[in-house]
Amino acid sequence: MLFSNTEDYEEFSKGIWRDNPVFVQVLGMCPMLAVTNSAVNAVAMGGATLFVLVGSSFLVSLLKGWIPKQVRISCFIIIIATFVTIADYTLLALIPTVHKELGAFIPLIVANCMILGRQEAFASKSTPRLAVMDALGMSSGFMVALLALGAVREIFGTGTLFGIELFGPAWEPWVIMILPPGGFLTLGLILLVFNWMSQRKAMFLERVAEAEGSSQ
Amino acid sequence: MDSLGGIFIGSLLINNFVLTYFLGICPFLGVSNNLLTSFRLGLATTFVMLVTALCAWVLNTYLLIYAPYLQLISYIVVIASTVQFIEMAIKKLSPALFRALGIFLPLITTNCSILGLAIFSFNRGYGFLEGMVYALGAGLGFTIAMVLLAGLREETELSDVPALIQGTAMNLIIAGILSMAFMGFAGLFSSTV
Amino acid sequence: MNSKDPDLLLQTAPFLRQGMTTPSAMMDVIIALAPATLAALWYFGNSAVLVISASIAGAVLTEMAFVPRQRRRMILMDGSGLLTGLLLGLTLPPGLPMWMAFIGGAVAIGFGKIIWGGLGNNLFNPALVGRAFLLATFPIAMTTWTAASEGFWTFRLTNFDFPFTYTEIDGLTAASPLGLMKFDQEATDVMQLFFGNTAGSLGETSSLLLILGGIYLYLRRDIDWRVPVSIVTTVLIFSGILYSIDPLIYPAPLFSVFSGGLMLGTIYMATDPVTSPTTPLGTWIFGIGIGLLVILIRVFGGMPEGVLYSILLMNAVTPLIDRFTQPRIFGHQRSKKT
Amino acid sequence: MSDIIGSDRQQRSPESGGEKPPEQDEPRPIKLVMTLALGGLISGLGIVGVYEATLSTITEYRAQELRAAVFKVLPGVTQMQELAQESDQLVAVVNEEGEESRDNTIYGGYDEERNFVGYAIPGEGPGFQDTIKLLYGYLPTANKVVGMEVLQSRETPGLGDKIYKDLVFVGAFSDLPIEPTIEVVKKGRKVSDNQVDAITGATISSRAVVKIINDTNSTWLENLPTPGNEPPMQDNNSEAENVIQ
Amino acid sequence: MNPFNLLSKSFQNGVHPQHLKAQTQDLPIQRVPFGSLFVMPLNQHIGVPCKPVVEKNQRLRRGELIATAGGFVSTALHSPVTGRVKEIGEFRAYDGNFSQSIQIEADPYATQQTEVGTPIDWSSMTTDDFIKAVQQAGIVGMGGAAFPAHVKFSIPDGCNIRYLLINGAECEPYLTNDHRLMLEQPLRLLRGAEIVRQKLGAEEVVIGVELNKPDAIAALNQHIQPGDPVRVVGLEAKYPQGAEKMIISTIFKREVPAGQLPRDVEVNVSNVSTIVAIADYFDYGMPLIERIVTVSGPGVSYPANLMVPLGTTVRDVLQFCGGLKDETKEVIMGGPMMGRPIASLDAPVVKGCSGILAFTEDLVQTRTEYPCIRCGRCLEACPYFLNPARLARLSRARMFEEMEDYAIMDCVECGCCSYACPSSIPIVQLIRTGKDQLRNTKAKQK
Repeated sequence: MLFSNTEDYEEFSKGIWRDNPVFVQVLGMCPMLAVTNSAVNAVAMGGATLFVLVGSSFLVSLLKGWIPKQVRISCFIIIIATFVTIADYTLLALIPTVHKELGAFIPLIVANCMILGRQEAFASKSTPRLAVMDALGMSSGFMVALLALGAVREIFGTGTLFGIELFGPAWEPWVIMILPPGGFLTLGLILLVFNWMSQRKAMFLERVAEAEGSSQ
Repeated sequence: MDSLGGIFIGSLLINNFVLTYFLGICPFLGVSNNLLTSFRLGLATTFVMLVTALCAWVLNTYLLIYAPYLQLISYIVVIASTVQFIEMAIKKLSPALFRALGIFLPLITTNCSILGLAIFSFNRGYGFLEGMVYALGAGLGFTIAMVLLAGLREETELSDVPALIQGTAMNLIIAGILSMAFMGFAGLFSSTV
Repeated sequence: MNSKDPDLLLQTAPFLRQGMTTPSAMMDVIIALAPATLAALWYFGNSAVLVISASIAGAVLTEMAFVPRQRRRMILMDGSGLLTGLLLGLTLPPGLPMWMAFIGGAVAIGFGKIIWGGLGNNLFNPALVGRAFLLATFPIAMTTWTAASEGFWTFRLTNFDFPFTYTEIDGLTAASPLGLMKFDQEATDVMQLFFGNTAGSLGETSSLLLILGGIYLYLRRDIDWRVPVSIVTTVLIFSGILYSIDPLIYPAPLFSVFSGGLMLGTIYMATDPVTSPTTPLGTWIFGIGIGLLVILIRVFGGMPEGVLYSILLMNAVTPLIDRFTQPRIFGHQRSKKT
Repeated sequence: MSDIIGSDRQQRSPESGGEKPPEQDEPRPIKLVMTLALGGLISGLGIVGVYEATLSTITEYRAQELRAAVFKVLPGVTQMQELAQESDQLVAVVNEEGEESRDNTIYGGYDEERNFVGYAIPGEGPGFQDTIKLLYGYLPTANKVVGMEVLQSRETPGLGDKIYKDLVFVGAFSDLPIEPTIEVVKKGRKVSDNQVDAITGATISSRAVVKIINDTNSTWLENLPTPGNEPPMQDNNSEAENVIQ
Repeated sequence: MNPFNLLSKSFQNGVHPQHLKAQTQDLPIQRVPFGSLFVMPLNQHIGVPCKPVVEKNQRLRRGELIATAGGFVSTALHSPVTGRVKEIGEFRAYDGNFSQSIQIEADPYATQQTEVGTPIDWSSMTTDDFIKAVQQAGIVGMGGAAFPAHVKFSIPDGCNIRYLLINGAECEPYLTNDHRLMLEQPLRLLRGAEIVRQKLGAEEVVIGVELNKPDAIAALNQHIQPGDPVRVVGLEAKYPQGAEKMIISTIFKREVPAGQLPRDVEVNVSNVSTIVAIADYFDYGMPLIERIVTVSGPGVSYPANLMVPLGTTVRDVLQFCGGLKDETKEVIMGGPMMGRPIASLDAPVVKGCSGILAFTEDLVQTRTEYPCIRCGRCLEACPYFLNPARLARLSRARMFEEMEDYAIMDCVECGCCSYACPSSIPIVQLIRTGKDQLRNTKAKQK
């Protein structure tokens, strides 16, 4: 079993919905928007981010006693940059076509404020086990967001999903979806839907609480 | 190779860093609620971009041809220390300017448009002058996008934007419309009329 | 004398009001557009009806769907949704599939108006947001022009496309005057542009009728004369300068003014009070900015037409213009800038 | 994001920016510098390790990609080598492993008998949205362009990207005399051999491609040796291991 | 002089409401019969309320002092009738609020003849004495604001008055009281002007009259002798031409700097009725106990220009005019642009009441309010070049601090913006809210 106790599960699951890095914390928007013109790219970017985040979180939480406070940000950045470089070369060697699509946005993972934010806010203050759980949760949440955006953009923008044609050859692609404005607009709409769902959930919980209160 | 004017217009308008490359989105969404702040942050970013372009050129010429694998790490270290140095220098030289800009400088470190600039500039094989022009265009383009969004956002504060969409969702959609408008610049001065 | 006092109300001053109201202004614009709309029917036949109705339907239905029930009646009555749909319809090419026009109308109202909080709060012209969206989404369909004067009952099969069908456009395509100018340096006769027997979007072919509508709006005090005057003057001067440099490459000033969507955009979209500056000085800056951008994009840019983007860009600048052109307040030395 | 930065700053500023300039007076500056240096060293080692491990794959992939492109634009070619202009002469260049191609190079294509066939010339220039990079094959004997491949572009999907997706347009470059220059004409108005039909709706992109080829021709053609005097195929250059059709 | 000044006798911006003066402009001033009960609020003027000097049941002569000034920015009050103090206490004033008032019961057997007193020798008075005399006469600015006149006349050292500007613009629609006054008593006006001119040491008297009153201009010009330091200037009929700073801007092409007074540009502005009241006081010893009121509006059966003793209830005045029509929905005091609605017909006519207007439904119905479409008409209307649309939006968003940046305090609530607004937005009310809020926060800070 992956989660041996509830604490692990808690740290993991919070990143997916409640503290979702994209929908709730609005972090890591640059790769979020830049590489999501297809679902494959989104998955690749999500995977690379997961690798970097988990790796650096683990290392940071291991070394947290050794890093002087004054230079911790620099240390974090060096650690992250190392992992990013590793991810960059690995992707280039293993799946060059995807690397070509993602281009300069792999190195830019360094500047993804979500990663630095997790080191500062969580990994540098907790045990390696929890840090990895948190990193896994956050990057899964990031992946979910990337995939949602990438899938919507790819389906409308090219009529395919993971390269599989969905609507037949006569589908008129919505070109804007794979252009920059489409990224902004789609993410805006997804956030809108997310807000709406959160609101509905809150209202539902309220009503449940109310019903419980009145029944007693 | 593009002309200098083409590079400038390209990075300023056609391939605006924020609106078509999605670089610097975090400050673009986070700090753009005030016009003056956005303007200052934009100018500070432009300045850091110019300095970074200079440093990146030095690195490209003297270090990276021998050790290309150090590209990312050297860039990021250079950017972080540049920002730190600039912060200290401003603090010493002009306390007033420091008060005005101080809080933005650390923000710039995590602004991916700076790193993006260095990497893009390298990928395009720009030399010194081209790199500087590219940085200037990118920085001013970032400033333009910031200031436009800030102006629009300040205006929306007075409107009855539906509660569901307020905040990031709204800003993203405004950015999307801005980005659509900037599509009008595509091909500017590059067409063979 | 009455035996008893009337129940007195306590409304506050002022008690007199100028005659015009917002819905009447919207109606005026629709009336002013009527001749151009009829001309679209005349030149493009049933396609005009189909495309314009689809875009109006998209706009009005979206408005209905997202507005709270209690405000629905009032919002429908103000006519702004209808106007947005009509304006958008007039900027579309006649052969556009109806479903695209419908989506355009929906986007125009959705992204152009509702998310901003409804009429008066939007910062971009809704019709133009819709058109920009369509242009970026369906670039081919949106730039495929068919010739005018095909007769009312000439059906354009592409009108009846649905998302999953695709009709090859048969031999009807024709280049718009601006496209001819940009890519082949073939100027179209100005008189032809003026009366409108050219290929192009539904409502932008006849400058004459658009100007007539504009004069009507001016007389009704519905539009600010500064906007069209400053745009047209800037376009004339700027393209005049270019033309005098090299008349073979650059379009003639009158051609620039009467071709494409300039008249439609200038008179009916740039003057949209909601999205243009409120201060007189700001209005001049706004108009000059649009004029410069139009020529910049048309002549030096990648697209034959730039009116749409020029107005959208200046819409984006409008809050800044407004802010920095606040009039000097009476009795103050300078404008009290914040 | 801002709250992270804010908290970071709050904690950092009292100690007054201790992280970068080591010469500044700090409580224990030596330790800080040591930590950073150690961190840098470890990360450097990690990076170099990965770099070394992946280098050969990456280089090979790049070379293969280049070869594929060259063979595509020069039909009938099975071997290639890099050529560069050095002191008014075109000479073959040998690259070390991992070294990038230099700017000023073109590629010579040779058939199986190591006879010279034609040049593959890279060119770049502004397109509709961004710089277009392409490679085209040129036969000096026939003075023709015989193939064109777009290597990199960000043209509008659905319109501008037809410069590499539209087979008719790409095919127009498979047998194209370049005398005096290549011209773009409206679709269906082609009257002479050196003209190319523009893509409907993407006139600017079509023109950009042709302009890049014309411009590149004007810089290269006069510097090329007379036909027959091309540099011979070097032995130690990488040969085509597998012919790509 | 700039030739263009002759052509455009007006300030910038402003609005052109219908004049609506035809109903009353040709009706001579009539005297209202005395009613039985008079209410004299102690705060008929801006400033400190005055202090009563009479007791309950005390018998009063018409014109007798009943309250003295409560401070410098305050003025005296005189009994409008011969009668008896019925009550001193809180009475509901016209706006519905309670205010300290003296209620006077008229003596039904008195003739109520004004006893012409001895002329006061003003020429030998010092300026200070003159100012005190004006204060004792209870004279306030009668254009509507009711600002004590003597305060305006007291010029601090270093200030110098070159022009006495007499405001006969009467830009509010419906109102014709000043018009009739100038037409019927031009000599009284010129007499008062001469007194004030001399006492203030002004070089010239300028009488500004809107061009829609040509007969008044002619009547005045007829009595001005060549060589008199008086001239009459015709002004474009435009609202708010009669606002102090606007009429100065129109005639002298000078802007009174924000936060300063007309005297800072060497001008004193007084309403025609004020000037006539001063003439009456110094020539006949008659304090301010009555004023001319225009009764008009679609709800009034017989519109009229009336000479009304102060304190007369609106009910009595309206009764004289044939009562209200059934359709009447609202009665306001003052002009239609800046007047205040009255809550009850028992409200008395006060010193600042230039008109009583009865409105029927079509004028007072709540209009459907549409969203602001930023058409900019309010900007074109605002004579102070403010941005009313922005102020209204800020007020709606409750961003009162920001309203100060847009110079909200310069707004005089003339109502041009609301008049011009096609979306029927109550801009003036929103601005008032903002001002109140700002004043409250300031008061709290202190």
